[in-house]
Amino acid sequence: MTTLTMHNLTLRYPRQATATLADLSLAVASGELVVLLGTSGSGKSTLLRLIAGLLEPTAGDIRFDGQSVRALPAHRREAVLMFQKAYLFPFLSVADNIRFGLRVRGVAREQQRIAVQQMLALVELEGLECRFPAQLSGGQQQRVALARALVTQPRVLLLDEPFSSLDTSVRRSLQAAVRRIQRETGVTTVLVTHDLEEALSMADRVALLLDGRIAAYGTPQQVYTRPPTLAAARFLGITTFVAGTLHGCQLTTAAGVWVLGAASACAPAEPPRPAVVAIRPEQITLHPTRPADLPNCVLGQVQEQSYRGDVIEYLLKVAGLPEAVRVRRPTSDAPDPIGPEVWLHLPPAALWEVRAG
Amino acid sequence: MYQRSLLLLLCLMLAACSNTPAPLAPLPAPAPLDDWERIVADARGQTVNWYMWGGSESINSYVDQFYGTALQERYGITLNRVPVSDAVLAVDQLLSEKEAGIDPGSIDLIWINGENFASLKQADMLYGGWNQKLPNSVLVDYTNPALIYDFGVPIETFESPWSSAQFQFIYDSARTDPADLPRSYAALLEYACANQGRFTYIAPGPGAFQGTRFVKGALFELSGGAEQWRNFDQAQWEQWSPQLWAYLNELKPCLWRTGSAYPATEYELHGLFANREVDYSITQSVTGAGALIAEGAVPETARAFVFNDYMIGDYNYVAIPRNAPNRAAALVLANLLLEPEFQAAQILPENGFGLGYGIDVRKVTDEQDRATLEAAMDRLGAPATPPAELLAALVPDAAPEYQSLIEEGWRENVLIGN
Amino acid sequence: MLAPALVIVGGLFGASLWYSVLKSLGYLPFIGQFQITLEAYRNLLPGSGTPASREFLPALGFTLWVSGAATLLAAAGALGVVVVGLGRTRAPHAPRGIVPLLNLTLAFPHLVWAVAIALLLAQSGVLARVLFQLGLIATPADFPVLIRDPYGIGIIISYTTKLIPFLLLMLLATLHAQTDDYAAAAATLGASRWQTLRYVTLPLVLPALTAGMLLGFAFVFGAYEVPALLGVQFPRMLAVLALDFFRNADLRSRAEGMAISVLTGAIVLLVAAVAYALTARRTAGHG
Amino acid sequence: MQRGAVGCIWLYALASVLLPLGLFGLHALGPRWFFPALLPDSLSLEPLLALIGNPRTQAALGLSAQVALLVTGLAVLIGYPAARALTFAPLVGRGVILAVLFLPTVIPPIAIGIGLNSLMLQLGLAGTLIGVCIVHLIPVLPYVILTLSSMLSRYDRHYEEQAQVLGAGAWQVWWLVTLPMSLPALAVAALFAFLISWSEYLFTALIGGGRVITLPVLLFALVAGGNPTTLAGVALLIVAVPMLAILLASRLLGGGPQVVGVR
Repeated sequence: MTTLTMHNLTLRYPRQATATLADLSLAVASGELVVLLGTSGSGKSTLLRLIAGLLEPTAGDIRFDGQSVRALPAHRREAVLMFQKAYLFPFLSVADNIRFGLRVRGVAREQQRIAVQQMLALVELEGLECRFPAQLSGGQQQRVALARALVTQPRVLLLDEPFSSLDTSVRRSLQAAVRRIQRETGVTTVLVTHDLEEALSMADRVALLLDGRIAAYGTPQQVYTRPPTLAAARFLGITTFVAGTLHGCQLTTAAGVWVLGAASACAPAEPPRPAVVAIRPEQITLHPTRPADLPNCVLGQVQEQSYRGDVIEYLLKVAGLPEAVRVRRPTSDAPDPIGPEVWLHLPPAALWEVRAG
Repeated sequence: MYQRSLLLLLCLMLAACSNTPAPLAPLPAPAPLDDWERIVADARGQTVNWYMWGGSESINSYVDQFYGTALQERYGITLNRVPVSDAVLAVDQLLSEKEAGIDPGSIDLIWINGENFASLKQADMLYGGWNQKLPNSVLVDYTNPALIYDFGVPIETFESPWSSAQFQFIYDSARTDPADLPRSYAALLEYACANQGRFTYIAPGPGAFQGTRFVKGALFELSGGAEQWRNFDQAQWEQWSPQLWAYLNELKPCLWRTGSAYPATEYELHGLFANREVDYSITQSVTGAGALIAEGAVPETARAFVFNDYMIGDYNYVAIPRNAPNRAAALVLANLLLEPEFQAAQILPENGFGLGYGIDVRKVTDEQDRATLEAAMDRLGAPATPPAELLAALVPDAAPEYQSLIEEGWRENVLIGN
Repeated sequence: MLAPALVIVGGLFGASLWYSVLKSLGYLPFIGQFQITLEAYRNLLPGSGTPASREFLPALGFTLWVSGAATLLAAAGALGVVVVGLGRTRAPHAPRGIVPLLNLTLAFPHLVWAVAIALLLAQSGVLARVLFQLGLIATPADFPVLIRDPYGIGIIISYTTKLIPFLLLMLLATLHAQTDDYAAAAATLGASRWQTLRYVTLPLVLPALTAGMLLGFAFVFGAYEVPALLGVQFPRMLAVLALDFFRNADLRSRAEGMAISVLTGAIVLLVAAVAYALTARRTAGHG
Repeated sequence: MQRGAVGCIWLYALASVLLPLGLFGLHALGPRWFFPALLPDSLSLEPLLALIGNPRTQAALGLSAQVALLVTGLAVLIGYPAARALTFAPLVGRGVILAVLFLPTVIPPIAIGIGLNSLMLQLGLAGTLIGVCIVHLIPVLPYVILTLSSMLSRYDRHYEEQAQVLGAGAWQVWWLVTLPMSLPALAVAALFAFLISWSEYLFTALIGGGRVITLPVLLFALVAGGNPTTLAGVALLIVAVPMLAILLASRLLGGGPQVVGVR
């Protein structure tokens, strides 16, 4: 069981204006599965390569259990990286692929054999040990790669978008298998993905990586419901941002005065200041008439509506707001039919302030 | 690493331009030429590298079988016959060795012809003073002018004879009646033009002396004699050469492929002859067509014939380079070539060599040897030209200066011209 | 890591080339000639009256003709095979088994191949014998002159037939490496079979074809053995001429021989540079 | 129509292999076969057996094999690191290096052969087996390096990183991953090297100084002598070995087209 910490990691290539990773710090608890979520080019894979020792940081430190591993070369770090493709050695059988890590460590043959059998059982591929990689399906290949990675009992397991090249159904089952195996083995794991759903469903904690920085870090629920910055919020599918002047719990906007959150969460002592608040589209409710006793109600004109199976999505024009407001309602709870005008209610508890950047 | 490789590269370039010879261990002092027994003793255990034209499989196996075996058994010498496509390759090798200052070199003995002999003499690459010191040199007639000039170049003490040859034609007795054979260049012209495309000769040029010799014969006949060509005379050449070109150009349209192409080697002409593209071939062999029949190169009905005059005869020789690594063994081999038993063997068609004697049979004192040599002559049989006819037509070669005049003149005036 | 390869190829090659150039400039130490002069090159110019001047230009023309004709014919042949034989298949891949067979032709060294061509096509060769038995010809002279002919037909046949499998393999390798199905893409965009060929397949194989043609041209241009075997005494190809002068009994003509071979190399380099410039411009457009 | 065209290619390919073999076979087995006879009067194995039994032929065969195998080994040993550097290492002057390596494929051998001979003499390598091998590397290496680097450029280095993170040290990565992954490329390159070296005449003749008599040198000497029986026999010998090598290689490597040098 290993804790993994990164301290002010920076990676900057010569002749490159911005750093690929800038002053990044992150702590992964022992046995935890942390998902690194981000767009392509955000530096996720680079971070994994740094942890694995395939890249050298420009500055900063990486520690396993508080001990720096910077001086250790990749093959001595005991941090196994699994790539998007399985990279099974095509000239080795499944069993030989799995025991590769033991072989290079000089583990006794009999132990290798036992370990291979255990791993095959773990990834549910018993009986395939004599096959060659070319004879396996994509999902099977990834399972073998996983077995090969785990057989050495690494201190840290690093997964670089291991499911992205698979079909949806195979991906689902493999995601479940990885989650199960990770729990069983308790190996500290960092998984990289750009798929929000995958991140939320698999992670103990999610780290949102944007432009080489951690934009949010917390449980899936924390990150999903309360992304702290504008950019993080945008990445998580939030499109409704309202700018205004915040004084205490009151936000004065061009669309009226809105109340934020529980009164205790506000700081009435502070002087008024400009602020931006965000709201998730599914938290806005729609009403045919103005709800009498609810705060934060505005009138919107329906511009578009689209059916999405479990939800219906609306785009509503609200006077005083520059962008149309996106609203998602469960199909069961949607007004049907909807008139040209509808009242929107933004519950105060669903509004939170986001920082710029 | 790159810097080091660059440096090495530079060194290589410099080495290529410098003339400083690579330092090599000096050879032990060679035995004096008068002490034959010591030469034989020195030669034991040596390997003699004999560079020779390797185009004829029958000659190759004759050499290996006869000399190779005898050298090993009698003298403990290993024969390394090095076949080259053209003796000029050996000349190239020697020149490069001289340029690089390589001594000892790689060649011990060369079967050489006049052109290359002249080149090596020009480059001062030959070992001298040895030919008449060989024990068997008493069998050689060193007063015979045909022998002491190689293509007109004096052999001095640089070459020892191996065999003799004379220019001859070959015809197929199954196709041509001997009575119809042309017996002079004039008759040949008539024959050729009466039988369009049925005659050709080997293109004169370096390495194809048979072709040059064919043209020389025409020159002799046109000018009415071979004697006046023994010494070089520019005026005489300018007087007769236009007539020579005229004759050859008259012949040209009647030739195979109307003279636009010529066989490059003797064997190519044999092929044309055997496949009935032309009626006559050319050979230098004392066995006439005999050796070629034995080899399967021409039909069994092939026979040799000569014109009534101007059939150039000569000797061929071996020479030892100045930087020969195994000089003693080379001397032993050169001596072995003159042994009467091998001289007798070399003329027999079934043995595959088929060139004439390098020694003078009259100088052989041993009765039995002499009888063997004479018997061998008698065994040549039908494919050979009768010795009397050969002798009657025999003339020696012209002065060496004419060689390149003829070759270049032929290219200019006959091959390319008009 | 490159050092040993560069020393061998660059070093040995460069030093030898340097040596050849020196000799062509009349630096002939074995006959005591150390002066550098351009005489050998001047002797090649027409009008200087030397044997070399009579033969150099015809040889140059003949060499260009033979190497150009052999290269173009081989390219046309290989392309024709790809177009006609494989053009209709959706992805122009070679039928199974043909590639190993074509590979086998590469086991024949050029000299051996030329010997086979001569045995087959000489006026008394096997083909002529077949025609004779069929009563189509009466004597070898009735058979067309294909070997040792003044137009270099024999040499061209030998090189063309030898180059076709080589170029074909290059083209097939290129098409094989094409994982994206451009031909199918073009077809869905409405291109006819011939349009697909013209606008898709041809441009795809063109770089490989150009490279192969250049290699072939350079090889034929500097070849010695085959022209020596299948050619006539005049005109001769440059390499044969060079070696002939080099091997002349008069050691002084070696400089001319070296000059001819240096020029042969220079011309090939020039052609290679032009071909490279042309293809570089073409591929530059594709990024 | 298409079936017919493919048939034509088949016929052409078959003819280009079988026709020369047949011609050589008939000539080698049938001496005294002259125009206008359609076939030799008699076929006998005797001339061919005599040729094969001839110690000179055997020596040439052995020497050819020795040279070609040595050259193959050297070419792969020298060419592989060079190709890897060309493919993966960030190089200054890559274009120049490529041009230098490309030169021997276009510059006619005649232009350098003579100078090479003098050079090798000065280095004391002329006329030696190793000298001939080194000189063979000049035409061989460019093909080996260009082949290897074109095949290596399709090689995914993630495999090496994968092995690294699984705990393999530099040597283990090389031995357990890089080498087996490169084997097909190495086999193709080795085949090219073998074929080119096996067929090489001019350089062998010039550098071997007549002391290193390989089969092509033997054949060229025979061409001037023109006896078709021996000529055809030697030609058969020259062709047989590379044919076996090619068959073996294509069996090992399977399908895809491979291109061998123009030589």
